[in-house]
Amino acid sequence: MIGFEMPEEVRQRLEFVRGVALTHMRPAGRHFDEHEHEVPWDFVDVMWAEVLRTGQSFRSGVRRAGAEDGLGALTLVHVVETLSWGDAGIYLCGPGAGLGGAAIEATGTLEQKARFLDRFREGRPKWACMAMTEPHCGSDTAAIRTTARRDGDSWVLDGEKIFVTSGHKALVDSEGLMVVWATVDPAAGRAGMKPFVVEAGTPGVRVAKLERKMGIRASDTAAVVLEGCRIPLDNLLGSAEVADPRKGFKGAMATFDATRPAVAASALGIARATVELVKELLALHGVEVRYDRPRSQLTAVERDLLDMEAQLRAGWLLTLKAAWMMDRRLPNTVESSMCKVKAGDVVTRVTQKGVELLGPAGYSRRLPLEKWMRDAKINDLFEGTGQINRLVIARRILGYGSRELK
Amino acid sequence: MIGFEMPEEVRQRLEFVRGVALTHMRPAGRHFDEHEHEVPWDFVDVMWAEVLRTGQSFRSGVRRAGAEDGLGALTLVHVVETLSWGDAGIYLCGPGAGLGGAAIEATGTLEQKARFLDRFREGRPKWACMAMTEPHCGSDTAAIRTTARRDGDSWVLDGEKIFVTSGHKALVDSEGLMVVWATVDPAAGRAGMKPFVVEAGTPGVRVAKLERKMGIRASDTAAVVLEGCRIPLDNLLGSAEVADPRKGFKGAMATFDATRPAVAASALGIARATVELVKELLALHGVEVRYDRPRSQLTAVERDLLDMEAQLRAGWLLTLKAAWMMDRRLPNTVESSMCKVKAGDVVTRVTQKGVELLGPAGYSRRLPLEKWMRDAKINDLFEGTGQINRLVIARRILGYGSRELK
Amino acid sequence: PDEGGALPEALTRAGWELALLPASLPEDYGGFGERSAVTGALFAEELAWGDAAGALALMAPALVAVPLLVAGTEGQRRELLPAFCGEGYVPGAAALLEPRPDFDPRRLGTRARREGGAWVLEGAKCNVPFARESEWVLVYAACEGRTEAFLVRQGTPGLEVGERERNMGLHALPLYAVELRACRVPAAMRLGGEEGGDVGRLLDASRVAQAALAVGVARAAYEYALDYARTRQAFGEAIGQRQAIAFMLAEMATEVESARLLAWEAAWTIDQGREATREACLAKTFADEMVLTVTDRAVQVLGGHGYIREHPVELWLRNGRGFAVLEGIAIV
Amino acid sequence: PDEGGALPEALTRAGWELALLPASLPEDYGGFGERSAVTGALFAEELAWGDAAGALALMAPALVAVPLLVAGTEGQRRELLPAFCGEGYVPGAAALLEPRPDFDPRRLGTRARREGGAWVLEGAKCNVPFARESEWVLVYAACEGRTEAFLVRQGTPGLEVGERERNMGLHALPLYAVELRACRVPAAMRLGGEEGGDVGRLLDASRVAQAALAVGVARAAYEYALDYARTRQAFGEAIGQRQAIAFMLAEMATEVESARLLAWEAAWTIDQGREATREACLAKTFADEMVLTVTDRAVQVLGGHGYIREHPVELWLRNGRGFAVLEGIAIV
Repeated sequence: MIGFEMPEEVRQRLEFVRGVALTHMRPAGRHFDEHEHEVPWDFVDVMWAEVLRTGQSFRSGVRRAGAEDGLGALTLVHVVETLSWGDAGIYLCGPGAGLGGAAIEATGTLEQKARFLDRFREGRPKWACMAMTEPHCGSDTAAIRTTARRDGDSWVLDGEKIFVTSGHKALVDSEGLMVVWATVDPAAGRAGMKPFVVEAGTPGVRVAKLERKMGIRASDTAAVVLEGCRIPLDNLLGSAEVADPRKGFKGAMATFDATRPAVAASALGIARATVELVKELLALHGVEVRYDRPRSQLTAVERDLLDMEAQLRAGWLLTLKAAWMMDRRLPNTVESSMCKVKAGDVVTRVTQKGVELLGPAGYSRRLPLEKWMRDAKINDLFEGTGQINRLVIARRILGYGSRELK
Repeated sequence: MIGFEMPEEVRQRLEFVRGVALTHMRPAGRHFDEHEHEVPWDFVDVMWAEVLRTGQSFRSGVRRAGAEDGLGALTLVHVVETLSWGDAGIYLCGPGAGLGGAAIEATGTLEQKARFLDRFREGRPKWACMAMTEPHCGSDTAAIRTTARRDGDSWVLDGEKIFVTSGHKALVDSEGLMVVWATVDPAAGRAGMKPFVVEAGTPGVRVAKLERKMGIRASDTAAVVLEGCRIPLDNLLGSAEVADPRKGFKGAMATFDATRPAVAASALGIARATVELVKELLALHGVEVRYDRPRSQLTAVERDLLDMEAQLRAGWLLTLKAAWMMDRRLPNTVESSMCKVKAGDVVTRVTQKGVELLGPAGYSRRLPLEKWMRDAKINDLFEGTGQINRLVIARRILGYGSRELK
Repeated sequence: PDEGGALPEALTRAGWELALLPASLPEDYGGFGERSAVTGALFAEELAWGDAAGALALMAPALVAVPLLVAGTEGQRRELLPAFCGEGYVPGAAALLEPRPDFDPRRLGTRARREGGAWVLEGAKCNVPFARESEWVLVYAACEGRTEAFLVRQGTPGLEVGERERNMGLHALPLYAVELRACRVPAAMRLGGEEGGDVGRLLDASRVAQAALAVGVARAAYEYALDYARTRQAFGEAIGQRQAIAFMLAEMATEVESARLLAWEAAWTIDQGREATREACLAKTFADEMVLTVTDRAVQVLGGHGYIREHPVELWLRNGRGFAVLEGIAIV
Repeated sequence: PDEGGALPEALTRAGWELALLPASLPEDYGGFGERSAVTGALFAEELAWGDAAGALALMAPALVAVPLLVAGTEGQRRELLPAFCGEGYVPGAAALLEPRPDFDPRRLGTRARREGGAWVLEGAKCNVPFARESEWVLVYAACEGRTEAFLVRQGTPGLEVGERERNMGLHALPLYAVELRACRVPAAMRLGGEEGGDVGRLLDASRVAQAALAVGVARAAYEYALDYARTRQAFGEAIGQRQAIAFMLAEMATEVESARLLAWEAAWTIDQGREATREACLAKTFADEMVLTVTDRAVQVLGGHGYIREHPVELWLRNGRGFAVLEGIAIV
């Protein structure tokens, strides 16, 4: 049956989240934009307290047991949307297992899940990050050069990773961990790619640089260098064998399928914040969208607003559908990439238009609109650019592999 | 020096053309839309009389000697634009050497030019068409299968061609000719492709079908079958040797470089007709574009009109530039493809929007707007789809050949 | 049916046997179900996926029946609805659209004024489906400052059905120009009687219907282009193996899916009994643009072949362009 | 200069040595040429290709000088123009924009009323380049039903230069909020004197200048992305070898070229002494959209790297977005 009502459980969860967004994010957004890489501890502590109280990450939530099962992904996208509505940069600083945790959930053994994830339910705030991209390869994840060499009871990792979101928080600011993708057999291509866990404090790993970015400046984007970084053998998630040629990579892809709707939700939170603020401010100048009038009778600004709203809603419904499918364990690769593509486009368009519609005030740093435009753009770039996600969709609908459609 | 004034010679030429458009095209457009493939003899006779009077085709004009030299291409695009403003379907019925003639001009010897093109300056109206595409290959012109087999003093052609514009007029309605691209060596790929001239009345050539099209219904688009079609040896344009691996194909490409601005001009003639009529009709309802007001103060319809005008003008200036370069013998492959891409996009967008802006009247066959929308779409499809022309531009700006960028 | 300009009777008969309308009318009025805009949207998409003109024909009975159900008086419903629940297909006609570029359903040029026991209608309508074939024509007119609808019986003096419209697309659907010249309608024949009807809800439901139809047309075009891209060879491989074509298809798929979800949400909002003006507006705004883009891209995928009437994509583009222009020709 | 928020002095000095402005002023006023909007557009594009903030700084003297030349009285020209033809860089300031989303240069909120031998200005302006550094600020105001301009000397009571604007882009350009509080200007200091000036022509020339600047920014972004696409490897080849990237670049090239030609035509129309409002409007409409699209696509070509401030493309996107928002900050 087709229905669009928000489940009561989700609604309750959102009340807390909306409070956080209003109290701890909106007022702080500009400060952390202007003080790049400063950690928003106020927000972190509030979120961490909630993690400790509920015993679960506010973000991972993909495969949860218990009462709320069946709503995990739906809850997740709502939570992420609302936090990003508060502030997308601060949201990305949220403590917990995050993307690294999702990789552990997707590919680790039960023992590994316990060993690595238990810390995210106790003590001080912690982060887990994921290190995939390298300087010479962007979307081409199969081309990574970081190596994992077996040496007795250890793996020894060497290489350089970039674009590690929250890398500094995971490795320096907390007793967190990093999931690193490295190859155990450079000749094996994707089949040789494996995920390894490097815990904070491990010798041989260091944060080499924090990137200075267009937006989401509260979030740290780290370059991480691994030099003879020695980790226990069973820090390899899953199996070391290069048997199934696509399993290691499939693990990575499963992680992306799971997180793309959340990335879409984050984008759409920014877009909603923009639409709401633009409408509120233009209403002061007498501009109101007349939904009952035909298109030919609208002003140009009304039509812009209408298009923004329609696009925003389209992106959000696609996201809900992808989440709904995930909660039902339905394969949702196409839907995940669709909502990511659409959300990236929508938030880019909506925030860029929002700046224009407010005129000089939109362009000024006195209002958050210009910041949201800068924050927004990341969503068309990370966790698969718009182009990569179009490729994912196209391959699925056409029935092609990466050989038929490059 | 940068200048945008229309040269006086062009202005004079256009006076006649504008008269033809108003008298012989606009009033007849709907009739020939509803009587598909009927030949618009009235228009044909007027244009032919002008050809006889001036001793030159109104369309070929690409490499002319004498007084008007240096304005050939510029005149051409203006003439084509104005005729298409009159009616794009009827324009395509214009008698003369046309596309086939351009191929002969570009690749033939002096003797061949005289032998094949003199007929276009005397007697009854005649057409020359060009046969390139085959049923199994669209833009992939290198894959053609029509063969030319040498047999004593003759070439024998076998194969099937489609999308032959004015094929029926060239081969059946007049003593015209067809330039056929065929391969003398199927193993040689593009190097084996050569242009041959088949004159009307040659045994072994027949028009198998006339396509029923979305628009430009006055124009005949023929499927032509060649069965043991025997032509004299020296009906091969240029040389028979498969020496330079790209020369034959280069001939074809030179033809396209020369004709793409004319195709762009045709598209933009339709677009201008649309913009003018839409503005005229909306003015009756009090809609006028206020060019002096800022974008935020316009109505939605004004902004649509403004965008249509800006896009139209952009396309036209690109077309003028490509023609201007051609007249100065400057390489203009990029500019030719740019104006073709832009004009195809513009006319599609402008005519589709024009139908919408007029509401039910725009959609009705009582006004020409819906016809212009149907006529327009061909411009994004023939003589290289928008996609193919983007490929041409991309290869040039990136410095890639067809191997690096497929 | 596009070329001939007529609907095969077998189509309407077969379509009627699906019992679209009776399934959405309560038993009291001869049906065996209840109205669901969501179900209506699903049907509309599927039918339009087949053919838009055929879909509009099969949905035409609802043009009279749904307004009666939603906004009619109990008497009007009991009198008129059972006729739509019989064995055979009974078309309905709604006269909303007017021949003006600045047409606005909430500011109609057609006017109704009260004269004694009757309403007198004056004005010009266009693109009225089945205006000649339908027993009842529901005429929308400006009345006492708002839009109201009037049930006008075929043959009423002053209801002048003009010539059949000749449009760019939808040739098979009978659409007519209609003039109302001092057309007198008994007072009781105003939809909703003395209190009038909530026409705003009908306009919303009409927008949703058209959005769903647009999704169907666009999906047909997308699927045809997808199939073509997989089979058509060029440069030694299927054209779908080139990013330019493949990305176009990925975007088409995304846009169709987006529009479908927007239409569903708007329909669902209607079924909840809530105000759905905003949702219907967003759905139609998105779908109007989407169906044009997607059908245009489908032609583009086929290249020159897309321009030939042997393939259906050019027809879908012509039909697709109609959605932004025509209003009130369907309802769920 | 974006990060530091200041212009290197060497830039203005080097730029000044190009003699942009003196070359466009006649000898009578201390220059050695004549005004050419086409030349101005060419310069603007080239300078903005280097850096938009720097270009605007170098063009700032024209904000006062060109209006004087075009619409000033002979006396105003002789008195004020020679100062712009000296050895060193002398900035100019124009106060047109106002802090409202519905800003309209032909319906200004700032007003001028006559009081005896003076004009009294009241209103709020924003994004005024060099309002603090310039000897003269040309203030645009509604006056007797149309827009007029007033030459206000630095230090005039009531000319209150506020804090420096903090915008998304163009950080290096000094832009200020300006308030006019009962600011009295001698009657002779209205541009064009008693008859007033033809401010419409100035607004056109301003639109053309901004269009040309936008072309320069977009071209820089396009060229950077082109170069990146040729050198950056992924999946075993340069990313430019994929159609998705290659087609984006082809479209960027086409759009930049289109906007350039539109800007040139508008500039040429001005130089012909013809009414250029329509041409200027089309050029700016196109360029505003184009520069946003092209700079955004450039970021996209660079992928995640485009988001990092080590590469200039994100700056160009931020600067590019300013063109549709800011008005009157340049003139040719």
